[in-house]
Amino acid sequence: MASTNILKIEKLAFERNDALLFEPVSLELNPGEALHIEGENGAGKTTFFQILINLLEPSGGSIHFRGQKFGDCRYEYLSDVLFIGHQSAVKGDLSVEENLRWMSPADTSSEEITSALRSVGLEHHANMPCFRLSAGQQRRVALARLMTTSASLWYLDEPFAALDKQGVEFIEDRMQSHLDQGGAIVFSSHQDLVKTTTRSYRLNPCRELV
Amino acid sequence: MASTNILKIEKLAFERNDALLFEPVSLELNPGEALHIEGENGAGKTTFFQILINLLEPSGGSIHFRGQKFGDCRYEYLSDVLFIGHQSAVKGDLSVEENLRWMSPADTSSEEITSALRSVGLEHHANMPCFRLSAGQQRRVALARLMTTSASLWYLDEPFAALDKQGVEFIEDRMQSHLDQGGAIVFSSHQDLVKTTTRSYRLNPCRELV
Amino acid sequence: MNLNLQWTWFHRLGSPRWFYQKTQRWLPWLCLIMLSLLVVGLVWGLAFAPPDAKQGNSFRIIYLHVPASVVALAGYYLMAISGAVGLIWRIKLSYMLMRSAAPIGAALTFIALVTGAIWGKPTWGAYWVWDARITSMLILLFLYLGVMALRHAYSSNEAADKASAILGLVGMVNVPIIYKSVDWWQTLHQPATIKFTGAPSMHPDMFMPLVVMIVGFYTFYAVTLILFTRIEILRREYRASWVKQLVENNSAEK
Amino acid sequence: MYNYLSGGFLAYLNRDLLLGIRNKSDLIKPLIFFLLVSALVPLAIAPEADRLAQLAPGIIWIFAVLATLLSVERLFSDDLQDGSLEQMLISPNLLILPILGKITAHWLMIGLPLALLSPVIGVWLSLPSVAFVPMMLSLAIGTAVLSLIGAVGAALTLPRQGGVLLALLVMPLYMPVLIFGSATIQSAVDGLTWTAPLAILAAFLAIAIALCPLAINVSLRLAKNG
Amino acid sequence: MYNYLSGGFLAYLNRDLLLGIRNKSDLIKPLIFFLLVSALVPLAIAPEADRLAQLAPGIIWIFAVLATLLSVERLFSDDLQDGSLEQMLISPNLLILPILGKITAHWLMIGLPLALLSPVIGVWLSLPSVAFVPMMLSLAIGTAVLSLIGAVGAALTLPRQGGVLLALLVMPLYMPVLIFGSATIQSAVDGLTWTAPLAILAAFLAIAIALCPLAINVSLRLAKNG
Ligand code: HEM
Ligand SMILES: Nc1ncnc2c1ncn2[C@@H]1O[C@H](COP(=O)(O)OP(=O)(O)OP(=O)(O)O)[C@@H](O)[C@H]1O
Ligand SMILES: Nc1ncnc2c1ncn2[C@@H]1O[C@H](COP(=O)(O)OP(=O)(O)OP(=O)(O)O)[C@@H](O)[C@H]1O
Ligand SMILES: [Mg+2]
Ligand SMILES: [Mg+2]
Repeated sequence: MASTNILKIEKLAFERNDALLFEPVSLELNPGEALHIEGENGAGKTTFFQILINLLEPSGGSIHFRGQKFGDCRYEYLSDVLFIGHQSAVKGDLSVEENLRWMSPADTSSEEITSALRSVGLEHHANMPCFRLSAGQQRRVALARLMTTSASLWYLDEPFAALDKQGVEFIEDRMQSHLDQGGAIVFSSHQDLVKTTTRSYRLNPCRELV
Repeated sequence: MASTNILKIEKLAFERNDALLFEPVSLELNPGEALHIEGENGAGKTTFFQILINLLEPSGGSIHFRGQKFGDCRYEYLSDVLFIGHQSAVKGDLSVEENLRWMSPADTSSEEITSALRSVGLEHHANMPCFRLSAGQQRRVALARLMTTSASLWYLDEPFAALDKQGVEFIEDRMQSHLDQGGAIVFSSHQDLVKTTTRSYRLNPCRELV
Repeated sequence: MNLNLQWTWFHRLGSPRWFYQKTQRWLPWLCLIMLSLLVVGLVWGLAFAPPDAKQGNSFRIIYLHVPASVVALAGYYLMAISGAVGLIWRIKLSYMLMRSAAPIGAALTFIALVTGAIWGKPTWGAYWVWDARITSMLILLFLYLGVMALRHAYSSNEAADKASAILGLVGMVNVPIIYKSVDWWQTLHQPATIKFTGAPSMHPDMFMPLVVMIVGFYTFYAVTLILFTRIEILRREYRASWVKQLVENNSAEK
Repeated sequence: MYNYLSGGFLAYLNRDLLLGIRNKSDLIKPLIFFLLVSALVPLAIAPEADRLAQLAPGIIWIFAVLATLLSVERLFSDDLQDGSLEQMLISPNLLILPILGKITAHWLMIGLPLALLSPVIGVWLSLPSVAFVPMMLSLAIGTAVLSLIGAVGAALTLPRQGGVLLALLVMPLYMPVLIFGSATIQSAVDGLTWTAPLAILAAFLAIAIALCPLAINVSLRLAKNG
Repeated sequence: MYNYLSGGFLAYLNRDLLLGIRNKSDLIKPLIFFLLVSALVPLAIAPEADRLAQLAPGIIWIFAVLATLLSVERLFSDDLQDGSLEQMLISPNLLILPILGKITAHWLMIGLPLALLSPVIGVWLSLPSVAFVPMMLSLAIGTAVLSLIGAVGAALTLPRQGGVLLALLVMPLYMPVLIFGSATIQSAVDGLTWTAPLAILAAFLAIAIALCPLAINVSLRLAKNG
């Protein structure tokens, strides 16, 4: 039986320094859904993302992607995932355009790159090395990946940090259109969203001994 | 005649690549006032702060501190200024406590350090090296300086980035109490403040040739 | 909890406990064997073996030097292999063995170097010469120190174990290469001015105590390794019920 | 779906070369050191030609070892800091290809220029010119081995980017390369067959290419847990 | 109002030492590094005692130069990246004191350990023991000069400032230090008076302490405009 959900997480637990970092997480994510991971500073949101993208081993629980176990579909899963973290993988020494090209699928055409840069408002900075950019502009370079990606599952760790209001609005629009096309998003943010309707999940601290 | 304002900026201009970055800035800042510098990404807020703290030379205009010209009171001015920028000068290899001690005035007692850490919610992490902390916790280390400083003029470049709501609220409270004591603040933020009443100043882009 | 977790649970806790309890019984016997071998070997070697024709009594340091060198070398392989076992089969106990083996090996290598240097002064007139075997022993010391130092780069035990195991493995591929190349280097550059007295050419009266000492050092190695590993087990498994039980029993006895 | 980020060897080779060329100062520094320090040798040691010539093979190789060691340190640490290592690790493809791409870029920027430049130093140190070809060959092959081994060390020491820890881990493993590398030059100077030590270097290279990326693969995944 | 961040010499000395020496095992790291590197020499160059002894003064000094040069490079660049350089630059006090504090910390972690350790290397390289005291003294003084000059180079080459050329101009300043440093040891080996070259080193130190911090001050301020 094919399940309809993209992601199904069951009792996912992570242990650090002999204690569970957050209360075990169980949730499902369906196509067209955006999940807002909430939690105070240090609650474990970034850690949670790193477990999702298989950089950290969970201490217990399971993750299913489109009905398959995590370990059995590593290739399919990872090729369908886009992750943008706190550190946005933007290289200061490369130009804006080089950075975006490098982070986009190989078959992205120059026009697509240019139009992605235009939509994040960096068309005049295409050839500027990124270290010259302002904090928000650097973040925009990373977020321009949202225009060129073909992945259907997005993990965005605080995408709105450093963005101005108009930037936030634009990213929200882009997220909404991704959802409308049947994609799914898990994101964390300390700000509430204005436009996109999202379901939220709170990571609760859990100092229980294992 | 002694002027009452702390900071008086007149026609401050900054030129980059043969164009003015923002429309020349003229403003005054009085004790008890908080000035919110607004502007979209790349408007020049960070650049503006770097001019204020004398890291960049303005191309024109003047800055007066307590009625004296900028250049004539460098020592008094800089010893009365606290600046926290995008990069928060937190050393990942030092522990939370070491970082704060290092960034606080020399006569700060251990109790003050501890209580500053408690107030930003890091009392249990005092001995953890900062690179282990979450993004928001690292920011909190830098902001703990607000508890130990004795400067009366604060420059805060996006102090709320990466903070959770409770953190933002706490920093706002601290800013308010500083204002109540006659201090003054210049800060930039893409979020609107909830508690503190502020005056805002918008940096407008200016592509006019010099 | 699913089956998978129970299996790791078994691996995690089952075998260290088994090791801890088994070695509890072996230890006294091993200690006894070790002590008698070392005492016999030392007394025989230092007091009864005839003095060397050329070197007089200074040669007697051989009874420390050679066993330490031999065991230090063998210890590296033990360390690397137990690291590999841990990496492949995810057996915690073998990581613990690896971790305990590193400082013991480093100490023995250090003893070999120091005794060699001391011996070198009367025989060659210098504390240090760049002989092939000496050089490779020095490299071995650095390899051990590397494995020990790498631990401190990681905060989590698991990551540190895996990293050390990888380093040990890379080193294990390299140790034979290092030995061969250093040998080769020495013959290329320099005529063999210094010759170790080959073991077979030794008089049996000198040789037998040496054999006793070597076996004695091996048992010494086993004993210290077991002791270090037991401490390591307690340190890491302090959450396991059997360790808690043990601690309670011990404090009850007092 | 093929993702450029995850796309193997060439992508990473290109990017790292581009980065190296952009940040010119970082790229040339090891080379400048190399030249500068070899200029220092005659100053520090008696400058008689025959004495220098005796030392030349060893000195050139010591510099090659140091230059590689010092530059390999940042192979992964910059990527760790700015988040690109994360992106590399979540690539669906084999991790070995990007790793080899990065190492190749490193070699192209450090080892190869060193090999090409070495005749200059050879002349400075009065090395007989018969030894130039073996010197360049041994450096070209040997530095590739050094880059590979160094990358293992760099990956293992990622959580604590300690230059000295890296040196401690890697230097013992460098010694065979050093011995056979300088032996290649020395044999050529002495008129012996230098192909034998060179062949051994090539064998090292084969082993290193086969094993090092595997070790690096596992170690990089550990860095996040460090 | 006295601000710790702005508070001169001792504050920065302490912090940089703390950063360098997180725990005690970090203290022995520079020592291990030198041991490792000097172990390379006999491997690469003929291991006969008398030949090594001839080279020893020069080799030890080349290592001193290399070690200082390579470690001084990061003296300011880490601070630039994490924003602490900004904080240092906006200190109301004289910038020279923090700069001297940082350089002193660097010397305490590199130069001094090298000087203290050098007898071991001396034994390895069969240096006659009469030369040990002059060697240690010359290294202690000389490495301080090297740290100071190196810091100027480091400030000039701060990332993206493109000061490689300027740094190249600074490097030749190492040569006199190297020459007089190895001359001190060599004189002692040859039984000549070694106090004369040592005195010249001390004079260099005096000049460097006076001038280098000023040059660094200016170049650090330039870095921000880069
Ligand atoms: C620091 C200096 C020295 C080091 C690092 C060193 C190292 C070693 C090592 C590693 C072995 C074991 C070889 C094996 O497993 O077969 C060994 C054996 C031996 N060493 Fe040394 N050695 C040093 C100095 C000396 C000196 C000065 C002498 C006396 C002249 C000496 C005499 C021997 C003898 C007789 C053996 C046993 C020979 C054999 O089993 O083949 N060593 N040494
Ligand atoms: N390597 C580590 N070792 C030990 N503790 C760590 C490590 N990395 C993170 N932590 C701790 O784990 C907790 C969770 O960190 P995480 O980065 O996941 O938080 P977060 O929810 O993303 O916070 P933020 O909102 O500030 O981004 C923090 O308390 C942090 O101190
Ligand atoms: N060194 C530089 N050389 C050239 N241009 C630069 C340099 N530094 C910054 N800029 C440009 O100056 C502009 C202003 O940058 P600044 O960092 O002051 O913006 P900001 O208002 O702080 O933006 P943000 O909200 O993103 O932090 C940007 O367009 C940036 O690209
Ligand atoms: Mg986070
Ligand atoms: Mg800004």
